[in-house]
Amino acid sequence: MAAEYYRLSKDKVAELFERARADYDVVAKTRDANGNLVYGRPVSFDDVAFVDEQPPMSAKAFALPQTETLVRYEQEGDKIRADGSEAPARDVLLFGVNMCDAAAFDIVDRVFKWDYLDDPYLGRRARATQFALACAAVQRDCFCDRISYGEDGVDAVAYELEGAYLVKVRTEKGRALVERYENLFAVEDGDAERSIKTFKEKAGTVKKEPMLESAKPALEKAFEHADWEILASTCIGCGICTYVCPTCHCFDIQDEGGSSRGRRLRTWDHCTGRTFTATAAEQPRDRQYKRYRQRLLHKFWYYPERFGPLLCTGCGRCITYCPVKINIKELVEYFGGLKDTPPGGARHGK
Amino acid sequence: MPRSAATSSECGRRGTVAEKEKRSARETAGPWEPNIVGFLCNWCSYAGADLAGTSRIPYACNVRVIRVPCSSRVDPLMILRAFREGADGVLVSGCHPGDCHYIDGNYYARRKLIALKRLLDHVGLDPRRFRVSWVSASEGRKWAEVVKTVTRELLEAGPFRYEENGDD
Amino acid sequence: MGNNSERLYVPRLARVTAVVEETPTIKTFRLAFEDGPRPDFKCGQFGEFGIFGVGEATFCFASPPDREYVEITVKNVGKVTRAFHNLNEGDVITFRGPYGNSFPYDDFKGKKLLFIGGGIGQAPLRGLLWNCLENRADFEQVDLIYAAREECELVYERELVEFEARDDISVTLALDPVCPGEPIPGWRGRTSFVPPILEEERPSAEGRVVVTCGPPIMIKLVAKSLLEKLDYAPGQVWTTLEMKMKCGLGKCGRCNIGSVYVCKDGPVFNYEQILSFPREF
Amino acid sequence: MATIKEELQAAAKKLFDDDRVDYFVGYAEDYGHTFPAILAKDSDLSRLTFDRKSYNNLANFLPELRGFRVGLICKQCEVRTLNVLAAEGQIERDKLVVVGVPCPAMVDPRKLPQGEADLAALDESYWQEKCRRCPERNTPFADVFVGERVSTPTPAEGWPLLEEVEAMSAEERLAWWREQMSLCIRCYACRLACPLCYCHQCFVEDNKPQWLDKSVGPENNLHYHIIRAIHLAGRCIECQECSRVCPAGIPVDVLNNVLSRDFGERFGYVAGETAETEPALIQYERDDKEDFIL
Repeated sequence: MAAEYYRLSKDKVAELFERARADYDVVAKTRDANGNLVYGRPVSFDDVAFVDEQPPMSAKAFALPQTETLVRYEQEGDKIRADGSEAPARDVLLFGVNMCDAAAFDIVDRVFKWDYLDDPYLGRRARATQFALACAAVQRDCFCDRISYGEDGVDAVAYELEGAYLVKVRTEKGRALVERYENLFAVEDGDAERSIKTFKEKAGTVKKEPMLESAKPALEKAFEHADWEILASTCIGCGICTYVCPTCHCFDIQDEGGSSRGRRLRTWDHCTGRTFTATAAEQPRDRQYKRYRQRLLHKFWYYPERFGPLLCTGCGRCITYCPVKINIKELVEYFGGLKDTPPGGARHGK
Repeated sequence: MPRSAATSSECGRRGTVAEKEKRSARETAGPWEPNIVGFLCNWCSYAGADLAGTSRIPYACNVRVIRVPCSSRVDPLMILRAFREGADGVLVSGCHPGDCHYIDGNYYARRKLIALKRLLDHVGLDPRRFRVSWVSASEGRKWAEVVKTVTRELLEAGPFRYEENGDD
Repeated sequence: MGNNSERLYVPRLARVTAVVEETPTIKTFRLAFEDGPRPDFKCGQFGEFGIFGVGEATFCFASPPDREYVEITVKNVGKVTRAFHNLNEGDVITFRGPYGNSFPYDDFKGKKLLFIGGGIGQAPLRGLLWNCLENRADFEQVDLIYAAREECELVYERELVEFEARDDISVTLALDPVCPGEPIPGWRGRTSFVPPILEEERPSAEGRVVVTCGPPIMIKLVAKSLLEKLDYAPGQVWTTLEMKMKCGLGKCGRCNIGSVYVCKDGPVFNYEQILSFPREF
Repeated sequence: MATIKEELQAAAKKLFDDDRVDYFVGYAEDYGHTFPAILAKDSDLSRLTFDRKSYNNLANFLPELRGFRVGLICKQCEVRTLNVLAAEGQIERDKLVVVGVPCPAMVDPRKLPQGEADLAALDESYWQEKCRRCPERNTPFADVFVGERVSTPTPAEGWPLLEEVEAMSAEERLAWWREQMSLCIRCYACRLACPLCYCHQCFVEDNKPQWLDKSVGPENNLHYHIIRAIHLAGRCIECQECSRVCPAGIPVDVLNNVLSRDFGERFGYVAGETAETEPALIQYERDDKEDFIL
């Protein structure tokens, strides 16, 4: 559908939030017990942080929760009844989500729709509407200006201008949101795309060459590059980079409970972990650098080769929260032939 | 879980320890009874409990006994797993310091259990839920007393609610 | 597509109707599906078999596709497999599948087939082997080399004796040498690893397809000897790759080698494909 | 601090030129961050640095380099860690070159003001809590000393956050810990950033028996953290890396401080004091004090 443009004055945002809570299960940024910014379900607008700051945890959990029951089973006589989890009861509105989180859903949908339809994930995605808030400035370690995704998969996005937000509606769900609260929005008459362009230039989020997609051909020949070992051996193998990442979707399936009552659940897992691919026969990724290499190549070579887009939206969380500050962008540039000096100077041979 | 060491008549008709599913069903008849897992060292406390039985000393039969070679064989992992599997209280009982069949097993156990006790107290777990006792092979009466006190205190403390975790 | 595709992860239930103890660590389970028709699978495919309260694990179908029952062979190595080994007849297990691709049966027609099985690796070959023997006319020649660590580790021993009695299949049994050169007392077969047997027998690559399955180290050395010493083309050597799997249907991101998902694009591959993968092994 | 970089780079170059080490583990500066780096002979040593964001405990990278000759930059935290690792037989002392560096007190990244800040000038309020309790800023022993000795301000007493939590009632503490544990995502960074968590198979990876459920939730998370603290009883040297790396900002080292304080008061025990200090749980006194055993 053709994009439509509206104006939402800043003082109407609170009212939009309060009214949306009647029709949607509204998710917005708020503060948790330790003062971290998180996507939560604040009850009133005073607790909502309608800001472009990036929460440590992405919005991934609203489509793929960290722990989710797939099957509940119960012994009845000699029969066992097993039933799946219920689809969400209400529509969900992601209110003021970052662009890098909103676009990630569209990228990850492809693997969850590949041949087999993952009903728990897609059930939630079908009922989710994303109302994104564009970043007015580049944050700590972001590099979304080097990744070619734009506003894909975003239903509506608000750009903060003087005194009002310019709201660009891109999908049916986005229009449904605007139509439902028509009186809060005014039709935008000015040249919307130009003001978006100036907004991005001021924010510094205009795409800059070379894009990281161009690293793929060199990455395909860098699997056995000698410097993987020395550059990725500082990786400690924790799960931070994959759990905070909006596009990492790997999970584990486990059972909990007795033989007559319990549940089969799915929970996040991380390829950097020691036992991710360990089998009784062998462990193909026996060294930590091989596990880190898997994560980088899956995002910048394997996934794009299979599904099209990079499995990365450049949000930079995996750099910001990495205990040893390994920088995935620098490593992609080094192994992808876009840079000839390794990050931190570590190198095996000349 | 092996047959409970307590063989007092009062407990006879309840039979052997139920499989963990029946216990998690929790709809045993009558008022709520605390479910206590007891790790008893084979040489002293297990023998003491046996003595209580053969001496026909009546006492509550809420303790499901697990026989271990020595109190230092009890790993904090087992204790926390017992709470996860539905125990309301855990009791570790071994030889008095100095009596250990393995000379200093219970001395090591003491430090380890002190560390666990300090942590469980710190995070706010009801102190009545994790108990340690020294019961020698001749102290059948003391064993019955220990079980009575632990059971009585747990009746006051109430069931240990292990919250179902992380559902969406 | 898998079973009830709208509830991807809700498993079907199957009942164990027979348990055969193959070796002290390996058992074969025969399964009956009471909630509907038996899953329709092809040789080489696998399923996610599980026990409620314990977990799921990946096993290939160890019985030919046309039998009315389904069989799987399980080695006791982990949490789920140990729980399988505690199963008795009448117990209920969970099943999802069939998943993965299968051996290209039609391409094998008219060729000489050389099966090379190692220990529990004989399970994925068994379905195909019986399938070929029951349509023996389709194949010019069928040979089997089956190796195991020691005599008590021989899987499907009764069938091996049956194969040895047939005249339309040649069978070579081999045990790992305990100390090189010394035969094992009372053992009727060879005492050697598989590669030396191949280099001695020198089966010609002409019109032959090799299907091998076993411990990863055996697959690698067998392929190495076939490709480098017996000038087989990589496309003639077929195997099923064993990567850790959890979902079995291309979602959980665990079984991939490069951009290939072993559970979706495999587990059956030929060595031409394997050599094109990134060097993960 | 400018000279310390050049001294470090010179020390590293000398170790490689004299062929005394295969790898040199230090801190590098790039893309706006200071981070641990493993350097080889042909690496570009000009990135080597040492500033107030060099808080990683570099002893954590020794297991991955087992068998190689390693030069290791050590501040006071690393030295006390090496003492514990040596007492537990984990160190190949002849293959290790300890490069001692005086520590300027590290800043807490969570308190860092946004944007560029002159780290050297930041006062005590920005420091990591452990640095206020640091008994000695200069490394007691080293094979190569770099930088001049610094004065050590009188160390602060006690554990402020631990005392704050202990002041609550039992119910409040349980509620507080349950709320903190509801933020835990079980990424295990606290376990993997800890140089003393080096088991090949950790209890969290066991599934025969399955000690810990894989599902994430306050109860399971609390069980994991309690066992982690038990396994560090009398070993933890309070480098506070576990709390620094936690993406949810949970002060997990409070659980370790409970036992550090208790073992200090009860057994007069300080972890990592010397290379001969045995871990606390493999020794005992006949009259170890306890107040709860029936």
